[in-house]
Amino acid sequence: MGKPDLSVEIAGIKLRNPVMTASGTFGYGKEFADYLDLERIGAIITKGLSLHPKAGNQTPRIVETPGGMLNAIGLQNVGIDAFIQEKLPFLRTVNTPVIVNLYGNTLEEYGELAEKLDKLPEVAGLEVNISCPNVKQGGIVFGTDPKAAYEVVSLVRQSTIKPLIVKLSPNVTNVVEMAHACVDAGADALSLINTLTGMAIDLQKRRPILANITGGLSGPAIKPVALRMVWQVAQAVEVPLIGIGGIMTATDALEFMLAGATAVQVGTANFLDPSAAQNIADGMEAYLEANGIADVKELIGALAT
Amino acid sequence: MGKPDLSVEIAGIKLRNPVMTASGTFGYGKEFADYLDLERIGAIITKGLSLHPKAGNQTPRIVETPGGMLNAIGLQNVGIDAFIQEKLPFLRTVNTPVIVNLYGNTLEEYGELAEKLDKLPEVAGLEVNISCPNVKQGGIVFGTDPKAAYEVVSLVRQSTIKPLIVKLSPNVTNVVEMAHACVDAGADALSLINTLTGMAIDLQKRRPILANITGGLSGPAIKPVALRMVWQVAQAVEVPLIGIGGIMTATDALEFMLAGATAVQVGTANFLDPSAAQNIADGMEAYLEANGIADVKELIGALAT
Amino acid sequence: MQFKSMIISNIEVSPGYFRMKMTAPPAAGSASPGQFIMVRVRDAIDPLLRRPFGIFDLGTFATAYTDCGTQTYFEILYRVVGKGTDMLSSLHQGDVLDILGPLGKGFLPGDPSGEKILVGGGVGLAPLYYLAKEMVKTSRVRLFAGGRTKEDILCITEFERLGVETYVSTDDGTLGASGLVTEVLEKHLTAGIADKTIFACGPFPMLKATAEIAGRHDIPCQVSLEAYMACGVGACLGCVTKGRNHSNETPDYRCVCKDGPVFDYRELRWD
Amino acid sequence: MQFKSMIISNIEVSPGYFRMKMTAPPAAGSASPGQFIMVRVRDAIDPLLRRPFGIFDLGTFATAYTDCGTQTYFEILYRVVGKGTDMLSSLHQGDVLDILGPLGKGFLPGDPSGEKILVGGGVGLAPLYYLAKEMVKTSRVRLFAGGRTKEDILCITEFERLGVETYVSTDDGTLGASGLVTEVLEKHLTAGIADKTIFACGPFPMLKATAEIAGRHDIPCQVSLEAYMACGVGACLGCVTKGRNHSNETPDYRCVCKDGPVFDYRELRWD
Ligand SMILES: Cc1cc2nc3c(=O)[nH]c(=O)nc-3n(C[C@H](O)[C@H](O)[C@H](O)COP(=O)(O)OP(=O)(O)OC[C@H]3O[C@@H](n4cnc5c(N)ncnc54)[C@H](O)[C@@H]3O)c2cc1C
Ligand SMILES: Cc1cc2nc3c(=O)[nH]c(=O)nc-3n(C[C@H](O)[C@H](O)[C@H](O)COP(=O)(O)OP(=O)(O)OC[C@H]3O[C@@H](n4cnc5c(N)ncnc54)[C@H](O)[C@@H]3O)c2cc1C
Ligand SMILES: Cc1cc2nc3c(=O)[nH]c(=O)nc-3n(C[C@H](O)[C@H](O)[C@H](O)COP(=O)(O)O)c2cc1C
Ligand SMILES: Cc1cc2nc3c(=O)[nH]c(=O)nc-3n(C[C@H](O)[C@H](O)[C@H](O)COP(=O)(O)O)c2cc1C
Ligand code: FES
Ligand code: FES
Repeated sequence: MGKPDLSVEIAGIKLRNPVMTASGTFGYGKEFADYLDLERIGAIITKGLSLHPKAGNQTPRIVETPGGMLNAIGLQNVGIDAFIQEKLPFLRTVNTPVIVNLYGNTLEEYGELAEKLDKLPEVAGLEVNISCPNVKQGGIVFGTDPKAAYEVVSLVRQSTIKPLIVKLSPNVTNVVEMAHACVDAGADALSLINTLTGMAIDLQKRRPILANITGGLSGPAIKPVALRMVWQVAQAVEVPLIGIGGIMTATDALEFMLAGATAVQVGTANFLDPSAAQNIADGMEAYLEANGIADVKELIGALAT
Repeated sequence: MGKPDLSVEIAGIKLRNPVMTASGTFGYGKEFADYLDLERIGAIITKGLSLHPKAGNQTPRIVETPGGMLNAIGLQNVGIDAFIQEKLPFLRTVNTPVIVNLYGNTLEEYGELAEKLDKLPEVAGLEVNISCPNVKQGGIVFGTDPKAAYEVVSLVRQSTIKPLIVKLSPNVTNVVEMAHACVDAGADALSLINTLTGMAIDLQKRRPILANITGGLSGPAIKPVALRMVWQVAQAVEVPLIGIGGIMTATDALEFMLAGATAVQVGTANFLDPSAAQNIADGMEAYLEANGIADVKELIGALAT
Repeated sequence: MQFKSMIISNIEVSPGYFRMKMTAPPAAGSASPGQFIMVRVRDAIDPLLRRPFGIFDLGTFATAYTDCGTQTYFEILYRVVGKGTDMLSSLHQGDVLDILGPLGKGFLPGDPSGEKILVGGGVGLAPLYYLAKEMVKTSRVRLFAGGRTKEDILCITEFERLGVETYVSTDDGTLGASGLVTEVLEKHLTAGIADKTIFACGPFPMLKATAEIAGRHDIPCQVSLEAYMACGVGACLGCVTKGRNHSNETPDYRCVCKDGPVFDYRELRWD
Repeated sequence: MQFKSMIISNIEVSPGYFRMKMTAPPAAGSASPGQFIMVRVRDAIDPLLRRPFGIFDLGTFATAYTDCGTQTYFEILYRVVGKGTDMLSSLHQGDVLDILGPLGKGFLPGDPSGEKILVGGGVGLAPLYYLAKEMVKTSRVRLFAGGRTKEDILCITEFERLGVETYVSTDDGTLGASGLVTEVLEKHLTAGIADKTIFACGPFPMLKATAEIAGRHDIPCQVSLEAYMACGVGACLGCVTKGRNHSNETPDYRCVCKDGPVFDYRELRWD
């Protein structure tokens, strides 16, 4: 047997292997260039970008929790223009698809941002983060209301012809309903999950540890919830899924594929091990070889229930 | 300073300290009698009881996950009559309040069960588990729909004059809305959280590990989510709260109290350490003493935000 | 009982198999063969749950340089299969573990005049050593030990030292007879004396085959089961197995941790 | 750089304070004083994140019984404050750790002719030893070491052996002068020569007081900050601190891990 085929395709984006890096955990790619070969991972997803630079939250912004961590970075980012000026030139030199994660504070901002990104040939696709509050609508989170999600995804869809991935929030009663809304609005693929909202407290100070009070829970702790949601959504929609949540090893990644994911994203694991994404891709290849599986695509949704 | 006062009151039930044992993790109390002093914990909450004996799910029913565990016991229990015959006599000999956790497969079953329990003097209160599917209504979970929750709690309220605690599911978009529905329907107190729905997969077998496919995630992994929900609900309702989720230490328990809980329940920790509940109560006392806090009630909701 | 136990030794006896000797309080000395313990591998949340292990041996030794007299110890024999056992294997003499046990119901030795037939598959041999040690005092004991390959055949010399007659078999024929342990068992069963009891521990298919043999020859047979466990004390209902009369309407679940791990095979459903 | 490092020794130098010596690849020898490493305490998810520590010392030694020539090593000096450091303190010679580093920007020694004033609070002393070791080669170095009580005063002899003039103070007066290290610093500052630079590491209030003194006396001053970190490489934005020009409209956040941990105090906002 030759080398197993690890390539997959998400919404027309061809990936050499299914391992992408999750938004916000891999900076703009360059930060990790010393630790792994950026041309041996499937895709790079940027930190979430907004129309204007965003200061983000006060510190502390992160805290370790059992088997996970909370973050309340507050979506700090350089803004789309600085991204194009300062970050994109480096990414252009890397032969790996770049997917831009984006968010808006209002519906309109999503549209404008998508239009700007649509013009950039270096951008292989868009990942829309809808787990953020709509500032104009009393702060209700786009990603927890099917109607709001439908609206924002529709607008982005009208603003770009690029492959459109929508990233789902797990903080919902019915993730399938949200998935349907996004697909109906024109999403080419769905990625899930974003972080679960959580909180940590300093007993001695009698204060929340995070300046923002609550934050997003990520890491191995959330893996069972993520796997369940990927599996549920895979039963319900036809578009390809990207599994995210607590992936630390090749085994974790392959479990997500069995549950129905076509690709995965590695987030918190990048902090524990900056070469995690590449190690996971290598580990997947080794697993396929050892088990005589010629093509990783055979595993997608292959869970027997 | 004398010994600190650890007593609290939940819906008229006086507890010597705020540490209860969570339903389903402490059997019917007797199983742990060799490992701790049942008269040094605040209250015992029974395994969830139904009108009729329930076989529960196939095995495997449990699996360890990072920092937590999934269970799909399927609410196996001896049924209310056998409980009264076989389990209650022992509990009667223990000078600690017994709270019966109950659930129904239909609305009516909740009502009947509450009526039966209402007549038992040994039962200090009821904890209603609404995180289970309504068999008659296509399996929609009572605890994820405010209307269904309102209905079931109202019915139980009409069926008993005992203190009524409603246990909330975390698998919802808006836990505050659920809390309001339950309080409006007559809940004297709320306990939260029940388990988060999750899944685990055996890569080699390409099968879910649990026979039931999905299960409930408990343990330290879920603590940040539980703390957040307790804090959110504490801002919104007036009734006392019981904090549950990943409590392993006295510090964890006190953090829940700062977030707004009047008492706590210890679940998965009982498996790691069968004397956990007593150790946590002792640890809380030691903390109060070391910090010169005369009364644990001072800490309830004392978080500065 | 819950106690802290200090590791006395932790030795690899065959590739991937370790024997760990630990201190125990005197009261633990009352454990009966077939009972098990649950080990908290680390005082951390990874791994979270305790790991169950049979009691391989139990005894006392005279302490040196102290006035304490004798010290109770026990041993486990374990195979490295995952995270918890891997971590266990890296522990050293002097490290301390938190132990729950002895737990569950062990083997019932029965009438000493009869012949005792032990059937062990792989690391399933573990609880049979302590059983053999007790039974050789009064009874004739034979051991059928099977494994996939020669590395899976453990501690045979120790059994022989007790005076146990041993029959070894491996699936691949690299040690002893070639074939399944239950095949060897059945072959040598006919040759034995009349009043026999079988005591079996190993993988489920082996236990099932053993139960079938016992049924066919009408020999009393006790089997020791494994199950995923959380509490170990009969509270979580995670470890259940179906009892003989089980149906969905009249559930008859038994807790492997509390009603077992040893069961009379006729008490269980084998489908 | 990411590498596996073997523990050479791990010794308690004062109650609750440990010094750990570890092997490193030759390339790690290029680390500059003030840079830090991130340690994966265990190959498990508890604790999850790496823990950051300054480089206390770095060098090479001749290996015995081998043909390898010299081996690069480094040391950290750490205080047991929580789970991760507690676990670190229980590790032994021969145990292996996964290390990321050297990371961040270290101290800029500047003109060797000037006087170098080191200010360390408690375990904040750690990165100053390696700095002193480099600077004594060319410059006059003085150390002001403060702590809450005498147990928090660490490794003074080691500094003195380098030829560093040391001033010790404790809040409770149990060792050296009584009072804050910054008070002692200011008292002895006037006595010094003209061309000075301050290098400070310790708790935030101490750094703030030091920055004020530096400002008042117009002395160049570099401070080493601490922050909760996840990635250590400038990617997660968890560790940021406010730069001089920060406002909500024109955010000027600096990553402690990448732009620091050492900053010119004038680059930062101190409110
Ligand atoms: C009553 C009883 C007695 C046992 N006696 C022995 C013995 O003497 N020697 C020995 O080597 N093994 C014995 N086992 C099996 C042993 O418990 C498992 O091999 C061990 O728990 C695996 O842990 P791990 O972390 O290495 O594996 P992992 O696969 O990482 O464990 C993950 C989870 O699955 C559980 N698990 C995995 N395999 C088993 C299994 N076979 N049975 C039960 N739970 C399992 C673990 O306890 C843990 O909760 C016994 C099991 C039971 C129930
Ligand atoms: C650049 C840098 C250099 C450091 N150098 C040293 C040193 O040389 N010697 C030393 O003893 N300490 C040093 N520290 C502090 C050290 O990192 C913490 O004491 C350590 O992380 C505590 O871990 P823990 O698990 O014991 O504590 P816990 O409180 O259990 O840790 C929980 C979480 O909080 C973080 N954390 C806790 N305290 C601190 C802190 N003070 N700074 C940053 N993160 C913290 C931990 O990293 C972890 O993520 C340094 C910190 C930084 C940022
Ligand atoms: C520090 C941090 C920052 C993040 N920032 C973003 C972001 O900007 N946009 C986004 O969609 N998700 C963001 N996420 C969520 C991750 O992309 C991912 O969905 C989540 O962490 C779960 O995956 P993990 O468990 O592998 O970390 C962030 C996560 C972390 C930990
Ligand atoms: C094995 C197991 C069985 C449980 N059974 C019940 C039950 O019957 N009724 C119920 O309301 N909650 C049940 N729970 C949920 C717990 O009471 C508790 O809400 C949950 O485990 C979270 O707390 P923890 O993280 O401390 O375990 C069960 C949990 C476990 C682990
Ligand atoms: S392991 Fe909990 S009931 Fe057996
Ligand atoms: S620790 Fe991640 S940016 Fe500094």
